[in-house]
Formats: sequence, structure tokens, C-alpha cells
Amino acid sequence: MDVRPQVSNEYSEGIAGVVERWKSLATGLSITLGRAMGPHKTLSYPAEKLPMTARWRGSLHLNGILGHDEIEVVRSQAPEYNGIIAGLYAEERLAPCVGNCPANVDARGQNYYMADDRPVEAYELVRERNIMPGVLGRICHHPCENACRRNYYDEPLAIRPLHRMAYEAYQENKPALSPMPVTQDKSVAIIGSGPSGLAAAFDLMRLGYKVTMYEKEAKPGGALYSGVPSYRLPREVLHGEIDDLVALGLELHCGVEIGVDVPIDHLMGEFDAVLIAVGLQVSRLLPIPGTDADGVRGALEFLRESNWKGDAGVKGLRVMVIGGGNVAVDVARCALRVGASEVRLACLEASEEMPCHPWEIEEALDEGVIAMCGQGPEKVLEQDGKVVGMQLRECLSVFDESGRFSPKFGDEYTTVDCDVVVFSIGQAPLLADLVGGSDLMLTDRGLLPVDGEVMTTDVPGVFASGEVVTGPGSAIASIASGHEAAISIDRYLQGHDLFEGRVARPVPVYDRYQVATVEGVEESRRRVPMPMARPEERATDFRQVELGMTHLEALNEAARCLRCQTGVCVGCTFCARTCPDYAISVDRIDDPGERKVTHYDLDLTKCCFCGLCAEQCPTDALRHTGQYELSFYQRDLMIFDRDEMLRDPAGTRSTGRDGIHPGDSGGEA
Amino acid sequence: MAIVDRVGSALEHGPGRVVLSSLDALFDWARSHSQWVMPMGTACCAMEMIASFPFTKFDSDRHGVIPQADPRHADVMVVAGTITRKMQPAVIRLYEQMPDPKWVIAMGNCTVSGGIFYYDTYSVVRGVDEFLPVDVYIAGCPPRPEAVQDALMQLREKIRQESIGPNTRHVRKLTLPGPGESRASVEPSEPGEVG
Amino acid sequence: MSLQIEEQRQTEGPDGRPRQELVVNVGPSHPSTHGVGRVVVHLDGEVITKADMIIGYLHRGIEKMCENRTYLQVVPLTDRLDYVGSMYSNWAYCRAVERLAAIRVPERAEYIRVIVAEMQRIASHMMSIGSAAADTAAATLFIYSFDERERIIELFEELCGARLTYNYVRPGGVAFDLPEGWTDSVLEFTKAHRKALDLMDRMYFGNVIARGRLKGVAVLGRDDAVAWGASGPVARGSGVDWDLRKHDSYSVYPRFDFNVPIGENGDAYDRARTRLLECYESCSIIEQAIEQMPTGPHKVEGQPRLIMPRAGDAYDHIESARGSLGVYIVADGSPRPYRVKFRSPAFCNLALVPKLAVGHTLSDLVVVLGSLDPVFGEVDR
Amino acid sequence: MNIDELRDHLCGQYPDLCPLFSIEFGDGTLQVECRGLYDAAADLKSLGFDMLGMVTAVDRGEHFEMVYRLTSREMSVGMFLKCLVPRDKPHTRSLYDLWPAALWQEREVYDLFGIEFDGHPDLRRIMLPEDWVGHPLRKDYQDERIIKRPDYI
Amino acid sequence: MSGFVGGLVWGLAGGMLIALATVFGVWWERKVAGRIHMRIGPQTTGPAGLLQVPADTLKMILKEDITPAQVDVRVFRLAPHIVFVPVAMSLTVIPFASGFAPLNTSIGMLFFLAVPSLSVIGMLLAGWSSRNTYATIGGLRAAAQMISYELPRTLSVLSVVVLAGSMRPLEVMEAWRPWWILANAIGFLVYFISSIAEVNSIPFDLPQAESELVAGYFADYSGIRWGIFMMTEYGAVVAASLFGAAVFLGGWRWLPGAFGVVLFIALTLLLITAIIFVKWTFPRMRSDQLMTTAWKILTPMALVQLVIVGVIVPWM
Repeated sequence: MDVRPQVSNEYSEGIAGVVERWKSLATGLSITLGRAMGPHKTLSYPAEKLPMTARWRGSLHLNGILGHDEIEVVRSQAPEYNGIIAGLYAEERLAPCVGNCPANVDARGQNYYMADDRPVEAYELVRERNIMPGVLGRICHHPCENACRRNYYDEPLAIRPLHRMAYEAYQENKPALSPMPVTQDKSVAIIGSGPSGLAAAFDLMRLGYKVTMYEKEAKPGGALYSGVPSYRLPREVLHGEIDDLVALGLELHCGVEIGVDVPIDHLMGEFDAVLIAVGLQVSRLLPIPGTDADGVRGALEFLRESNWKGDAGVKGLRVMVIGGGNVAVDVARCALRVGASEVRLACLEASEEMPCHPWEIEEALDEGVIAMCGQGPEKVLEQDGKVVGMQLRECLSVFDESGRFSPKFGDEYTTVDCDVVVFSIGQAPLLADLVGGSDLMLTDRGLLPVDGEVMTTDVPGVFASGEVVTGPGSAIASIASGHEAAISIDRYLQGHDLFEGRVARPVPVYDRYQVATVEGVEESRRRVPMPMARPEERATDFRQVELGMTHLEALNEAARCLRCQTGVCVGCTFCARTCPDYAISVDRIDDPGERKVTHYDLDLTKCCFCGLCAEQCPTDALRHTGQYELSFYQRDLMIFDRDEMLRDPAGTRSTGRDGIHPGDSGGEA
Repeated sequence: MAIVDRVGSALEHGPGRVVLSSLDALFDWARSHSQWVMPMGTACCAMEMIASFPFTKFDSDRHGVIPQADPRHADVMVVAGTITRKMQPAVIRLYEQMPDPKWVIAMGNCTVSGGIFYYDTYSVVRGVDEFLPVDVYIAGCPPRPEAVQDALMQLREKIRQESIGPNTRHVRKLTLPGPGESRASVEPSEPGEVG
Repeated sequence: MSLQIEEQRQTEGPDGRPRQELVVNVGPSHPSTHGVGRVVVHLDGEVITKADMIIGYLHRGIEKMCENRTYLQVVPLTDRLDYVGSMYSNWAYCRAVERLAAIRVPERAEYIRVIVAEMQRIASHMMSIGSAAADTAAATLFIYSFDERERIIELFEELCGARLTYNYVRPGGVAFDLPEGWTDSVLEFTKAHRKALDLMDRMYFGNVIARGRLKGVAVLGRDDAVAWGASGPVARGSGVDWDLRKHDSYSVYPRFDFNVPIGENGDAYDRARTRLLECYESCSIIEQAIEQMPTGPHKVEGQPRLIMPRAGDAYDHIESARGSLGVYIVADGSPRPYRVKFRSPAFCNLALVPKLAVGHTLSDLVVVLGSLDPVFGEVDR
Repeated sequence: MNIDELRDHLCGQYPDLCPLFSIEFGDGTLQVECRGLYDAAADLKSLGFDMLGMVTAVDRGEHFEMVYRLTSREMSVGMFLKCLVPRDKPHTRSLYDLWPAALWQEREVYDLFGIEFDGHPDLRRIMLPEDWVGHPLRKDYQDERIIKRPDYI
Repeated sequence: MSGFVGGLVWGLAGGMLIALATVFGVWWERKVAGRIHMRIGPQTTGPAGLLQVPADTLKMILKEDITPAQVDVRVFRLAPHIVFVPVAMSLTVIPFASGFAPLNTSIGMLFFLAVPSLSVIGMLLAGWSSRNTYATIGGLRAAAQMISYELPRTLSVLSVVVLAGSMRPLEVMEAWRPWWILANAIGFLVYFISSIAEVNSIPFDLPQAESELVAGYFADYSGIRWGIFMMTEYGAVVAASLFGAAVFLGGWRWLPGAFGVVLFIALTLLLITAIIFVKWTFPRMRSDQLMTTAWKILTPMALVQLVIVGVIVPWM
């Protein structure tokens, strides 16, 4: 029933008007009498106090402060790790960088140790999750930095270079490595020494299993050794870290090809569990005319030859690379280094939509690679069996509106003459001889049927992980699937059920911020730039491209970390910058080993309780309390210093320092 | 007031002290339980001050606090809201019109220190204590009505310590704890020492 | 004008004979000047012959302050402008910034803004009807209307954590999403509020003494209202059919159907009654908005920390409880506005006092002030 | 009179206005010299702009820019009227007799910017006390009482 | 008791009764007003706030008693007493119990109505002497209002006198009959409204208009001097209610002996509460409204009442 206004604006005339007038006096009295009879709605203040709503913006307090509280670091055995990460995410204490990394590397913990000049502990902490900090510090595509909250303020943390700095500092004062104790009677065989195999091996060794690894190549490392060129990943770093793993108790047999030298059934019988981590061996070619001509190469073979022998037989020739992914860019840059006279790269996507990482294609273009974007391969021109050119067709769009890969081609053709064509449009595993004779079955397309979540194949006791399961992806993604496989193997060997009580890795969603512009930002907040070798000089040989930071630069960079969601204030001063009344003044000591926020003064007389600071505080340290009784006798007590800010947030009174008892109301009720 | 002062100073010395303390107790009880407030509301704090005086939800009439628009009839002046340079003479004049004993409560950050209008303004007085003796400061922008009632009760504590004897104050020995130590411990005080 | 003014003045009356006028100073701190206005009134007996309105006692120079704050830091300042209705003060400023920086606000945020602004309009009208009634000594009506306002303040406290200065509407959306079950308590409120409005209507506006006090006082003609730039209930009380929500529609208002109450003879009674009838309309707008509110983000994704709009200027206005509240911002590309001007409806409405007060008695002066419903934070800026 | 007729009329009268003059979205601007302000305002009033919303000034460094916001009720559209006023001895014609709404707004502009309005009934300070020296909203206003907020964002 | 000593004793008793009435009246009004506003009213000082008003009075005694500089000192100091004494005197003629009225004069009814109008002079003097524009306006309004409301009040009481045939309150009470309530209904209504005007309660409180003249004629008084004005106001309320309950509602005539007096007190309390309800419900009248109600509404009603009493009743 919708109450409409019934009172008319004018009284009626004559006697009726007089009656209405006296009636209006009577209605007035009856309303007040009615209200007087009703219950009172008063809050008898000192005795009963209103509970504050969850969002009430009372006086501010700090949950913790650097130098007074410790930063929590996420360390645990593999099986419990996902549970801890999911718990942190549920309580909103998971930093965006840790959450966004496929392997949930505790980058926040690493920055904390690096800032305190404890690189060895930083290295060991990171190694627990990404096995080879030195390697990953050079080749990882750092999803952590994309999620870093500092993007919103100025520039993200240089987390990947800090992995590398931790590795270099670790090498200088490396502790003696002794094999981990074997506490379980069960043993595990791992086929393939790629990143996922090594990750599973490391986890299982920490759980006390006896791990034996077989690698068919002469040197371990899998795709890292064969696929990644040495100007991005020097060989001694890769093999150094794998040697550390061997020193930790990994039994490694190189040059043994399972399925050929040793049948897989033999392994299945001898070991309690077998993990197939062989990765992708063969590059796919396109079914277009002319691919059988001489001079058409696959990407992986080309990379293997250029990486191992330093010469892929293209000296002085013109090379055309087909494909837009990271592997294609590596092929192009290797081609330059092994003496190709001219290297072109053709990909379907437009220049800004290329699947490879933006900084990769930039470095390649600097070094002289010519990119031809939006061009699809049509056919290989050949003359008596030898490649002489390549016909490309203009590609309008790559994905249809629902996001599926269905390229639409225009009708404009361009022909490019070249001597060698390298196809880098996809890779496939080579499993035929590996599983020959065993009861492992392959699908019609030559793939292993694997349950993506628990990494089991159809044969009990045989697991698979890495790119053979997930398809072409990043090194850190393979490592993540290696961890999952280790968890499954551990559950299988302990006899637990694979699914029951298993926590999947949470895929966190964070507020998406626009990357801040950096002009006008003072120097101390900027990111330490990673020095690069000059393009023309680095294009000629396989020496390391990124030259690495100095030790002091690493410490400064680590000090920039905001320690998101730890509830410990690191003195990042963004609350002071956001405050409209300039009521907060913060300063901190940054020298390593003595990292402290020395002063944190909130001038309560200037604070306008608008909540802007607490909203954007990256570490959730600055929070509003439910305290609203803010009466003081002296004005200088109203400036809360560091200790006053760390007061207990409960109760309704902010401070009892001038004789007023917190919690009680002064006068008797 | 004059008669009371003469009685107070007469009783101060010698045996009269016991009478003085009991008289003080009575007078302080009367003054602290009947605080008639002169609402000096200018800006947003005035809205919360209205809410905290005799209104339905936060009823300060329960503590004997009535708003009196006329300065002559009020004891406590609650200054609420930004005091600008143009308003300052009016506030001073109203304060002088109030009969003794009078107290001042500075409600809200604008009156305590200019609050959000501390920087970049040319016409705001940064804190009422530049020209008024303030007894209780309330932080908040605006403070909750309960905070105003709490301040009035803190003022009660302060009034309890006053005496009609010119140089006697029943200052309770307040040991102010350092940060982190236990909160203030209050022992009963004897009259006589000057606060 | 300094505080000291002479008490009596010699002037000639209309027939030329010397006449002694009493000069009364309804000073900056007075229970019924709705804040810190001051009226120097020349009385012939009890009839006002000349009224000079002096304002500026709460002039804090907010427009000068805005020039040294970033666009986000100005939002808490707009709370302190019209402190009886800070929600729509935020909204007016945010609309101007969004027009300047070409920010597109998501649907849900627009609906939340409408709900919150309409609730704030009800709270502001309750304050203005109540304090105008308190000027004519009906303190009980002030307490009942303030109790209604308290219900809204509790809802806002649950929504954004503050009782009066919300800092809730931000450029690009709103600060937080609605808490659980908040909309149900709002619907309960609107039902109970209609009953309370009817009760107040019968108690005060029906009362013969109140009608005697309000009717025929401070009559403002239609074209005078337009010429003097009056807006909101003050203009609509005199029959000017101009409501920005309806006639210069913005945000999602075109999707709601509500009518705009118009007064007939433009006196204090019609203005106050228009405010009360507007509360009915606001209740129905809130109910329609809650019904049609979509789900989705409550603020625009990817908002930069420092908004840096292109150089240029933008003006946008909304229908606040006092009239058309406009904000004019000039930007120079830096994170701080170059100039911000708040077009305050209360300031323009208050300019009518010298014109309306002449010919009435002193006790009518407070009714005139009450019916124009000034809030001096917004008048003096 | 609807919006298009208004546009043609204005384009006809002020030739330099035409290329990008849009009125629909309420940001149409008519820039005139100081001398022609009063006539332009009178002309606009006759065209249907019966409400003067806002009168303000912007300190553009070497001169002040007077900004008037006019609203037409029957066309329900708003428009800017701007003119530049020199910085030394700034004065312009008051629009009080076209729209009485300008009375207090021009007093405020005089008070905070120091722009004189000829023909204004009682031009005195409205916001600041009588004895105030200087006009605060000017960019070059010096006042030792102002404490600047540190440049810290 | 000889005349002078008796007058002194009963005057003091009247003063003490007003003091007691104020203590109880203020507490009762703040409690009832609280209930009207859905709040509690005085609660923390003493049990249910009973000690609240003694605390207020004691505090007011201790307040500094300011005599402003520009004030005509002697008149300023005298005014509160001129206002207080008439009201105290008017209490002495009220018939409290059967056969007992402190001052049993033959013209008691006229005495009760005439003497309080003297306090108008006090208000005028207070307003004029404090040389403050608000106070002066307050004083002038008080004068205009009191005079114009004397007439309907007297006429309404006259109708009772006509019925009772005597001006001596005790005799009027003796002659009181239950059906008089019906006969004098209009008269009681006029008496009630005009006594609210005499007392300067809300619908008619132009002299001390809280929201216009801030505090009307006692704007410049502070401390106990202002307290006397407050006591006078509450004393007048009690006096009007006592007289109304006695003369119009029969007071102690309903029940014999002590119970009658208790019922009489209850009726007075009921009238006081009614005045409080009227005070907190209605807005304030403008001076021209005030005059029209007095001359155009109340006086004709009183005359109609006189006609009823004078003509119809004897005819019936």
C-alpha cells in the first residue's frame, strides 16, 4: 500500500474550516501522545555501546611495522604447499606476485631476505619452488612482475633479476651440499631431465624417496639445454645448478634412452613409480606444398644444431622463420649468431598481438631481425629440390569472435626469396619408441592420455608431467606440473587416494590497475634498470645478453618491495602521498641487515578519516579501528607516534595515555 | 561567585580544610552533573553536535546536558566546526559573555588544529586554542555523537578536580604510562597540592 | 561589517517625517540561522524595512585548496561543502571529472549513485523541514525528522563507514560495493519512511498555527525565481517546472518514472511542502532503482592512481536537495586541477533574503531563512 | 526555438564560431571580447537563455577569463559565454540588469579575483572581512598565513 | 494570625511551594518531553534523574551573577523580584482543602487573576533595563501579550463566579456541582488556552522566543537571577493548574477528606502534563496570530460561555 500525501493545502470554507482547524490541533496532540506512549529509542551511552559496522572508519592503527614484526615466509613440503597458498588467498594475505606465479614462488619472501642481505636463504627459499633460480632468473617470462602492485604506483619489482642475483651470491659462498637422507624405502624413476622432471625429482628427494633420472642426451637439461640459446642461458649456469641437485642426492644417468637402451617395462618393474617427463622433441611442419624441399628445417633441430655445434649450416644464407612464438624468435636470433646473412620472421598475428613476449621481439628487432607480421605461409618456392623463396599470403584476422584459432586470409600475396625456411609453429612429443612394448597406449595423434589434474596415465604407477602433458608452454609452467606430479607420486606411494583432500592451486583474481606513467617520479622510486649488451655487439656471438646488476643495486631493488598483504608496514610512504591532509609522516632506514621503519607519525588532529590511505595500503597494515572515543586533555597527545599506532585495535578508546582509562567512560554511568 | 571565592579562601587554611573538601565535593558534583552547553556550531560538526544533544538516539539530556542558545545561561562552550578569521571575533565575544566557571570543548579536527583545512587556506584559524582556553579536545571529522558525550564525561572528571579554594586542586596523581606499559593507575589524592 | 553596529538610526519614513529605526543584528551564531549567516535587520517597530545578509563566516577557501590537491584528494573536500548532503556533492564533482577525463562509469555504479543520492536527498530534506519547523518552535517535529535522518545515517554508516562525510562516490564509480542485505534494509526504510512522512504531514503542515506562520510569508513569483537564479524546491515552490533529473536528465534517471511536485503561490509553506512531497518521490525512485539494479563491477577497471585529464574545462550539474549543484573544473594536464568552481544552489537561493524579508516581522525572518534552507558550508565554500 | 535554429542563428552572428560549435552536450562555448559581452548576453537572453547559472573567473596568467554559464529551460540545454579581461585594472560590465542572479556571484568574483563590475548595485566583499587585503583566488596571491601542502603525491 | 505576620508567613510558604514546584516541574517536564521525543530524559544524576534539578539549581546559585556594563543596574537587579512576588502571592488564595485557603479573602477569585498581571511590569523592566535589542523586543511583546490575554481569562473565570454566586474561592468550591464541568466546558477551554498565554508557554512564548530572540527579556540575566525567572515560569504553571483544577474540575470536591486533596493534586498534575504536551507539539504563533486568537476567538467563546451560564442555565 503506497502511502500518498493526504493533507490538502487549503482549509475548506466556513464552519467546516473551523472544525478542520480545531481537528488539526487535536491530531497534533494525538500524534505526540501516541509517540509518548511508545517505547524510547535511546542508546544509554556509557552503559551500552553501539557495535561498530565492519566498514566504520575509526582512528587508524598499524597491524605491524618493519623492524617490529617479522614478514611471514611461505615454506613447506610440496603436498601442503597448495593448501597454504589457498589459505592465504582466502584470508587475503597472498601477495599478487606469489599468487600469479604458476609455481607460487614466494617472491615476497625472496625480496625480504635479499633486502636483509641474506642471499643464501633467498636462494634456498626460491629453489624450493622453482628448482633452478639461476636458470629461471634468466629465462622466465615473470608473470609475477606483471601482477606486482608497484605497477600501480610506478614500476614493478625486478623479481626475475633478483633470482639471478641470489644465484650469483649463492655461488660465491655456497654451503657444502650433502645428499638428502633417504627415509622412504620406495624408489622413483624419472625419464627426461627437463624442468618438470627436475622439479618432481627435487620434491620427491625432499620427501625422502630415492630418485633415479635418465636422460637420452649427453648433457641434462632437456629443452633448457637444447631449446634455449646460450646467449639467454649460459650452459655453465644450467649444468651448475643440475650438478647441485645431483650433489643433493639425485642419481642421474645421461645418454640412456629409455625404450631403446632400456625398455620401459624394465623400469616399471624395478621402480615403484615412473614419471615420463620427456617434453616435446619434434617440431611440426605445415602441410603446404614444397615442405619436402632441401633447406626446409624444423625449429627444434635448428636450435639443437646451433646451440650444440654453434653452426647450423646457414652461414651466409638468407633464413626465413615461420611462426610468432618465443621459439621462433629464439630461432631467428640464433640464425643471426650462426652467420645467416639476413633473417626474416613471418607470423600470422599483427605486430602487437604476437604470442611471444614483447621484450623478446624488441631485442630481436634491435639485433636486426626483420619481422613480417600478418603474413601467413602459402607455399615454399623450390627449384630442383632446393628452396629458393617463400610465398606469403596476407592474414586479416587470427581468431574468430569466440576466440577460436581460425585465421581469415586476404588475397594479397608477397614472395620472399630465401635459402633456408625454418618452421616453428608447434612441437610434438616423440613417444613411439619410448612406450614400445609396454601396455601404455598412445592416442591416434601420438599423445599420452594423461589426467591433467593428477598427472596419472592409464597404467597405475606411471605418471607424466611437463610439456608432454601441457603442450608447449613456459619453463615455470612445466615446473608447476612437475610439482603436481610429485604430489601425485607421493600420494600413490603412500597409498592415499589421489583426489581426496587435495587442494588445487588457486588461480587468484586481483583488482586490475592501470600501469602508472613514470614521468615525474623521483629517482629513488624507479626500478633498477637491467644493463643489456649493445645490440650490434651481442648479435654476433653467444655471450650473455643481460649483464646483471651489482650487489648494492640488488639490495636497493629488493628494498623497493611493498611486502603486499603481509599486514606489516614497510614505510612505502604511499599512504602519506595519498592523504589529502598530509597527516602521515613516515621514514625508514634502508641499509641492508638493518631494515626498519623508524618513524610513523599520524597527526590525528589533521586526519579527516576519509579512508583513502587504508584503502590503497598495499600491505593491508594500515587499518581503521572501531575506536571512536577520541577525547584528550592535551593536544600533543593527539599525534600518534610509532608505538601508539601499534596499539591494540580492540575497544572503543584510542589511547589511555592522559589518564583516561581505555574502555571505561571516565565518569560513573 | 565572589562570595563563594571568599568562603573558599577563608576555609583553605587551618582546620577549615575538611569543610572545604566536602564543600568542594558537593559543588563539583553539582557543576559536573549539570553541564549546560552553548552550541557554537559552524560546520559539519554542528550536525553531529545536534545529534548528540537532546535527540532520540543519542540523548545527552540523560547526563543533564541541555543546549542553551544564550551564552549567559551556559557553562560549557562546545566549539564545533571550522572557525574562520571572520568568525573569530564573534566566538571571542560569546566566550566573554559566558559567566564563570566556564569550560570549552573543541569538537572536531577543524577546531583542534584546522584539520583538513590546515594547508593551503588563507582564512581558517588553525586551532581554537589560539584564542580560547580549551579543556577537552575531541578528534574526529566529525566525531561521533557518542564521542561528544564521552568528552562531556571527561570534562566531568576535570571538573571533579576543581575547588573553590583559589590554590587547591584535587589532582588525582595520574601516572601516565609509557607506550606499551599498563594504562594509567589512579590513586586517590589529598587536597592541598597545586595541580 | 564589524560586529559593533549602532542600535538606532534616524531615517525619514515614506511620508518624509523622521522615523527611528531599530537595528537588530541576527548574528553569526544564532539558533535559527541554519549555520553562520548573519542578517542586519532594520526594524520599524517589528516590521523589517531593510535586511542586509552578510555571509562568509565559514569561507574556508575550498576552491583555493583544490588547486593544490590531486583529483582524488578533492573528493573528501566536497564532503565538507554541503555537509548535510555530501553524497551528491561527491557525485557532482565526480561527474565533472568523468566528463573531463572521459571515464565511462559501469551501469551498476550509476544505479548505486542514484540510490545513494536519493537517500541523501531524503536525509537533507528531513534536516531542512525539521530545522525550519524548529525555527517556529516545533522542536518535536525536528526530533522526529532527525530520527528519520538517523535511520539513513545508520544505513550509510553500514555502506561506507562514515556518518556524515562519506567520501563514497569516487571518479570512475563508487568506493565499495553494497554490503549483504543492505538493499533489503533500504526497502524496509522506504516503507517506514512513507508512514513517518504522512505523520509529519498531518502533525505540522496540517496544523493551523503552522499554516498561519508559513502561508503568505516570503512570496516569490515565478519569473522572479527564474531571474534570481533560484533552483530546487525554492524555485519549484513558486511554480517553476525545472528539475534537472527530469528536464535535463543525466545518469540513469530517464529509466525511472517519478513526478516533480510543484507549489502554487511560492510562499514558505509551498517550499516546505514541496520538500516533503519530494521525499515521497525519492522513496519510489529508490525502490525502482533497487529493482532494476544490474550486477557487475562497481567501479571502472584499470583506474590510474593519479587521474591526469587532458587540458580543457568541463561543467556538470546534478539536482541536489537545494537545487542545481554544478561543478566547473579547468584542467591543465597535471594531476591537480587548475581551477575548481562549485556553483552552489544555496548561495544563489540565499541572495533572495534581502528581497523576501522586507515587509515581514522579525519572527518571519527566521521563517524566510528556514524556507530557503541554506547550508553555510556550501554557501561560503 | 530548438537547438538547430539556435546553432544557425549563432553561427550566422559569430562567423568564427561555426566549424566545431556543438551545443547538444552542454559544452558549447561562445567566446567574445570584453566590450561585446553585454550585447552577446542580452542577445542570448532574448534567444531563450532565461537562467544565469554560474558566474566565475579563471586566472589565465596574463589575463582573467570570465566564464558565464547560461541555461535555457525550454530547450533544456546549457552554454558557456566567455570573455577575457586584462589583468591590470580588470573590469567588465555587470549583467545584473539582465539577470539579478548575478548580484551576489559578481560580488564573489570581485571579492576573490578583484574584477570590478561596472553598473553593479553594491559591489563590496561578500566572503572575506572588509579589511582584507588582496584577492586570494589569484595565482600570484601572496599570504604569509597560507601553509602550502608539500608537493608529495 | 495578624495581617502582616500572616502575609509574611504565607508569602514565604508560597515561595517555598514555587521552589518545590520548580524542582518537581522541571524534572517532570524533561521526563515527559523526553517521552514525547522517544528518549529517556534525565537518568544518570540520582535515581531516575531526580537529583538533576537540585544539581541545576545549586550550579545556578554558584554561577557568576553578571551585571552587564551598559545596564541600568538598580532596575536590572529589581526586575526578577517584581516578576516573582506577584506569582507567589497569587498562590495564597487557592483553596487547597475544604475550608482551608491560606488567604481566605472575599475577592479571592479576582485576586488570583489580577495579581499575576503585575509581573508584566517586571518583564517590561527586565527587557528595557538590559538595553539589549532582543530583550527590549521581548519585553514589549510580553506586555502586549499579557494584556490581551487578561480579558478572556477573566471572563472565563467570571462564568464560574456567576454560577457560584460568590467571589470567595471556598464558597465557590462549596457551591461546586459535578454538572458544572459540562456547563463550563467552553469556559475551561478558554481558561486553559489563555493561562498558557499568561505563562508564556510555547504556542504563546513570543516574549522569550527561543529561536528568534534567543532568550527574550531575560537574555542578559545569568546565574540565580535568571533562575528566579525560571522559577516564576514554573510557579505560574503550577498556580494556573491548581486554580483550574480547583475551580473548573472540582478539585477536592469529588472525594471527602484527604483523598479529595490527593485527587486535587492528581488533577493539577494532569493539567501540568497537558500544558507540557501543548508546549512540545505546537509551533509558536506570530504576534498578529496571537492577537487574533485572543480577541477574535477566545473572547467571543468566553462571552458565549457567559451567555450559557447567565441565561440558559437559570432558564432550564
